[in-house]
Amino acid sequence: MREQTTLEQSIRQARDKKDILLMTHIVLGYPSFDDSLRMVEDMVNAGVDLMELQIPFSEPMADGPVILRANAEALKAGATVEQSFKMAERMTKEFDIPFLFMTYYNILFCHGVSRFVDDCSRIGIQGCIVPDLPPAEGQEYLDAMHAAKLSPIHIFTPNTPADRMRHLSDNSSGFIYTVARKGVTGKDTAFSDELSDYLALCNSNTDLPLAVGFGVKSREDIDFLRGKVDIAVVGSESIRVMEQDGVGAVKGFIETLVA
Amino acid sequence: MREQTTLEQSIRQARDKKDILLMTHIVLGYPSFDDSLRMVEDMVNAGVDLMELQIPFSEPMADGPVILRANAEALKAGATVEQSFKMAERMTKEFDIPFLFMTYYNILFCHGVSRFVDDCSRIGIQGCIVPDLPPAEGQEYLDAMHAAKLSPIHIFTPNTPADRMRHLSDNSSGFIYTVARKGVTGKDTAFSDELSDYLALCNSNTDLPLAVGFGVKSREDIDFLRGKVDIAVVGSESIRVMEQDGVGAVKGFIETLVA
Amino acid sequence: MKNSGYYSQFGGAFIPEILVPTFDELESAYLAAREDESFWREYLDLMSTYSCRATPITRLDNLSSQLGGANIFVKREDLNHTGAHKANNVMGQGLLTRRMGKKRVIAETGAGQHGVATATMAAKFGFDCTIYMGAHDVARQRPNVFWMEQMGATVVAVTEGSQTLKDAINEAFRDWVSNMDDTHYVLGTACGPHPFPEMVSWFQSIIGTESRAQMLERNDRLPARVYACVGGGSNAMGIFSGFIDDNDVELVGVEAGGRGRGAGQHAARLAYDDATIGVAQGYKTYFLQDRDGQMQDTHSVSAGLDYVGVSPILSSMHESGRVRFEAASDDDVVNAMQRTVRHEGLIPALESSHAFAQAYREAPGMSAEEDILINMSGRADKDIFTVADAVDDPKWREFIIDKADAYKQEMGDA
Amino acid sequence: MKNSGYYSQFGGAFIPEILVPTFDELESAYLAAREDESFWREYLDLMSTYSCRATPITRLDNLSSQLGGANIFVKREDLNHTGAHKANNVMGQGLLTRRMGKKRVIAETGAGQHGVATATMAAKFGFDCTIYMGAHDVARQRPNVFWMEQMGATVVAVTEGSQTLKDAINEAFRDWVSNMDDTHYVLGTACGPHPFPEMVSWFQSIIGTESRAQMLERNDRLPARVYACVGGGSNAMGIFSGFIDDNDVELVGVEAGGRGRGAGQHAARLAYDDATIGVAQGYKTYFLQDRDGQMQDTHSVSAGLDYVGVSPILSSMHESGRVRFEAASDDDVVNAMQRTVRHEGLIPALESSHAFAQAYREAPGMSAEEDILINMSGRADKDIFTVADAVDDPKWREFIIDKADAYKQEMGDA
Ligand SMILES: Cc1ncc(COP(=O)(O)O)c(C=O)c1O
Ligand SMILES: Cc1ncc(COP(=O)(O)O)c(C=O)c1O
Repeated sequence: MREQTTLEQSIRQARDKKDILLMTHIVLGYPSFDDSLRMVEDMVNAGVDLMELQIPFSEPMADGPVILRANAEALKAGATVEQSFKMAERMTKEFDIPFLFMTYYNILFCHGVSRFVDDCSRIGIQGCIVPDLPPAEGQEYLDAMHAAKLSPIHIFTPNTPADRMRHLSDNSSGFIYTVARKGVTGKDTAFSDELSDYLALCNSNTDLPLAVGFGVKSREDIDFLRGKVDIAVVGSESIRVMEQDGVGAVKGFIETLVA
Repeated sequence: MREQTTLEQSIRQARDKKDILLMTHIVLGYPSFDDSLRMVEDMVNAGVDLMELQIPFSEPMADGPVILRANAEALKAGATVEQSFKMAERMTKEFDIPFLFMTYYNILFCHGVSRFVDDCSRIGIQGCIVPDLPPAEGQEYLDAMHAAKLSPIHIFTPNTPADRMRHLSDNSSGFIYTVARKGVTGKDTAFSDELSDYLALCNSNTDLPLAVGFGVKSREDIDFLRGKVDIAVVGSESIRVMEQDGVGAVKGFIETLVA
Repeated sequence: MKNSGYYSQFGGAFIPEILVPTFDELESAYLAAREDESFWREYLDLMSTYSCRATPITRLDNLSSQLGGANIFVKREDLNHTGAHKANNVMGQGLLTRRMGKKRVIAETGAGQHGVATATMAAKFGFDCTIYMGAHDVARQRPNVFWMEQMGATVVAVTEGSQTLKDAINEAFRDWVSNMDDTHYVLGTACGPHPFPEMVSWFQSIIGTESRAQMLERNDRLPARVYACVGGGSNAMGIFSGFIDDNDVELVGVEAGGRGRGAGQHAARLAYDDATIGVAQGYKTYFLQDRDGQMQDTHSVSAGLDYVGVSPILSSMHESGRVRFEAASDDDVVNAMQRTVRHEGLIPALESSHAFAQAYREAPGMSAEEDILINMSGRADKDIFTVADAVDDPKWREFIIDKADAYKQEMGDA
Repeated sequence: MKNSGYYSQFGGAFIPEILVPTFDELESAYLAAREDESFWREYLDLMSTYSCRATPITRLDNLSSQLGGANIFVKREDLNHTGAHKANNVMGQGLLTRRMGKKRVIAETGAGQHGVATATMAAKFGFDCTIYMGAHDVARQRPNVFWMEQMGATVVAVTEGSQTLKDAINEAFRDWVSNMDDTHYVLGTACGPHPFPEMVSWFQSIIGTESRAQMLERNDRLPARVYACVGGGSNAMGIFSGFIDDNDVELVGVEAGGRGRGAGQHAARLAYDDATIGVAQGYKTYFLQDRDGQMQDTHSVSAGLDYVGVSPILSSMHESGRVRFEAASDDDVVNAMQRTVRHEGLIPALESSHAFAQAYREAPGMSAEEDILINMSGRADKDIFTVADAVDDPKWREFIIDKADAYKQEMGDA
């Protein structure tokens, strides 16, 4: 049996109290670091259980238009990796929920992979999602994460065969992130029987908690997922709300989800 | 010995009285048939000895810019071959000097070569210059002209070898037209020793009278030619004078040449 | 000057006296080159190293099955260096020019294709080069003018007459009568005074020789019909010459049907009966002329077919019935081009598209046991201004307008 | 998904999880095709009937003697159908797409050359086709967009990021992750995740195989140096592959030196030392990036070399010293292009002109007993807007302004 990471433990503990957890996502430095902080504060206050902090990258290949633009704007405003670490450190100190980094491999590679993991560890980040780093390319990263007892989180997709799900699960800790459909972030997903079957398949191929993302954006979506997964991930939608109605509107939006 | 045509006879008779004759050139129908008539009248009154009437053609390959444009303008104004014949007929009746047609072969060809020659004969035209019809291509034309006792006039050029000069002369009547230099009508010619040598060569290869054209435009040019040829041809220059100073100015210009 | 170069009643050399020795010299040089086997070897070597001869034959898989009937093959002259069959002719005349010891070449051009080819040849051979082009065509075909100038050629815009191809030919002759000593006139098609029709056809016969061998090798039989567009007639003469003795091969020349019959609406000298026999530009053939013999305006969507005369050799083959002549309308031609682009990924020049249009009309009525061969005389990608206008692309207009605004702004700023 | 496709430390497949099975399928299909001799035969047949392979080698007679030193030869990839070496790659991937049973292709394009090639292939094979192109490039390269659309392709203007090539690649991947079941992504150069670098190089190796045989046949010896421009690296990999085992043949890759050293001024990843190793667009190589790993803006007069990364195979050959890398500046490149046009009648693409510029710099220092070979990856006649701006032709501007006025008037009249 694998050893449970702090992240997995926190998730399991939280699940004891709630039948589904909510993870939200922001792009650090978009539209500014101050706004990032304000949004996280509001989200936590609104009842979010986990936070995914994206360190902006110039080539976010797996992201759809909303997050893509957020990455570009953050960089244009001058966001650096160093600032992202500083802000994340402040957030982990101020708010008592697990924080994860999401970013692309080049950010780790240029920072130095083991230095990146050490820095995560030092500032209280509990896990990382690196969507362009399959386990086959990421041995150094996996080794460093395991050594630091942090959680490397991998992704299941509707295209992933069962044996590969098990391979990904074997290389993951904390939880498994499943994407509800093909495509990039921020597009609509059909919440259907087919999705239920797929989530059951995911569950049967990992003993880790399951998060589901890509297209979750309403209370109904979350209700649909209740009992099928451990964590619902709201990504692009909160950025969309913020862009449309301002930073202050995010809190209200999250409250409608967890109410 | 060849039989002298009427044209040759008139030239020889006129030469008995003058040491050089003047031939001028107009494009029929340019700028209008009325103007053509007025110009011929003025030229004859000013003392011109022979007239070259150009029937306009759309592709005057051997003509330079001035005559080229005159051809195009005459056609644009609606000039037809029939009108050209009518106007030429009136001129030969009114003025007692020899008239020649100058035009391109397609005008003859489309009119019917023998009909063309018959019409020339009927209206009192004494000879023709067809610059794109070498003797080798023009047997029908030559036969018809000789039969009608009209003069087919060919051209000697600075490129023409002596044996070809004799060949051209054998196929000509009336006179030989020599061009003073390479190129098209209307450009400057150098009146030089070289030209004198060339004219001597021309004379030695024909027993017909010699006309020289291409670039003759002043009293000095004509003085230079006196004694070397029988006829000086003023072509583009009178059109140029007309274009610059109006139809009325042509008479004065010709008078400066023959004074 | 011999009375030669006649094809039944057509052809001849109706030239100003001053050019007679020049034509004699050219004819001798041409005949000597034909006698000299090493000349053709050198020509083949040049064409296979500087251009990409033998050009391939492509089967139109999609359109053959969409149309049903005959199997459609295409001879790919578009793959020649400079993008058209014109290269075959200019390179041959380039070798001949060098043989005659001349140092300067001149040429007429309509669409600009022959001008670009000649300028290219001049750059390669180190000749001075002047290209005559109707002012209308200069305005329409700036890209070609740009490349000619980059090649070092002087491009003269001819403002006489209709300011198109025939006027450019007249102007080239006017240059030649002044500069024949050091200059060769590289006539661009199988027209003009003897020996041009025969000589240009000889250089273009490389198309037909290759094609016949390629079709036999590929299909073990000759094509039932061969299609070529006909402007002056050089690409047609080139491909037809390979099959002229194969009486079972029907040869089809396709002229510019423009907007239909009637003076000024088209440039079909042989397919329609608006043309009559005449003599102009130095040779006798069918011309689109009025009763007096004045040349008429012509019209075609493709500048390269927009010409009043036609090869005297083709006129004689029209008379003998060896070649069938058809005309394709502007609309059919643009459709045929778009269809070929869309379904085969080939971009035939608007000129060549005339041959495609006729072939597409006839193929469905033929049997699957028959092959047809279309001569793709050139590619259209250089004629984008013409093609974009022909297909009336609004995005292209927008692009040009924006580009113009950017230029104006730059110039204002400078 | 195996951990394969590494060339020393470069390469790999850094791809989103959802594409893993697609890459597995692609790699299997590619490996099976390599095993299957009939595949390459079919490829050669296609390339020799649809394009004009073998493309010839031309000797630059005039420039070899003007420059003195080495004899200069040019491999004529410009004569390919669609005008560049890109055809070799797309036709190969087209055959592979058909083998995999897919019905749709997508591609990125910078200059538009690869987009036109892919759209052409799609028209020929009957595939649906979507081309991603940075919005900046769409605006600059309207002629190519026009032809892609005529071929039936949908051209998507990418408004993200720097709106150029790398952003088009990102967008193409975003399409692929949604449509991998019926869609193949025809990557245009020897970059991207495994197996693309190797597979594209394999298709392009046709250049090198032909070149080696042709040079030997022609000169009885191998060239002393081989020059190729390097954008992503596909034409370079193509020609170099023929000589890789000939240790006496020096291989020279020429990158875009732009306006000189310094961030944002050029696109030289290996010749200058402004680039560092990183991972983006699915593979590990030298990138022009900042210390955080964010990609930087690049600059080149030629859109096709204006790219942040470079083939991982070339990075490894840089490391091993097998290939020497140089950079040519915008100015030198435009000069080399003009010189080649003027004195040889060849119109190298601005991309290819980088290789010419470096060769012209080195040839005079070499011996007359040595030959050099330049890969002319494409022709520039389609890039007239870019070239006319690069040489700053006032007559071109005038033409565009007049044309725009005419369009405006027509639109006003309508
Ligand atoms: C591509 C192409 N095809 C055909 C022609 C017509 O000429 P010809 O009839 O001499 O082949 C031209 C003339 O410019 C041309 O450019
Ligand atoms: C003509 C030409 N050469 C070279 C390149 C650069 O690509 P690569 O380095 O893959 O050959 C391009 C890219 O568009 C191109 O169009």
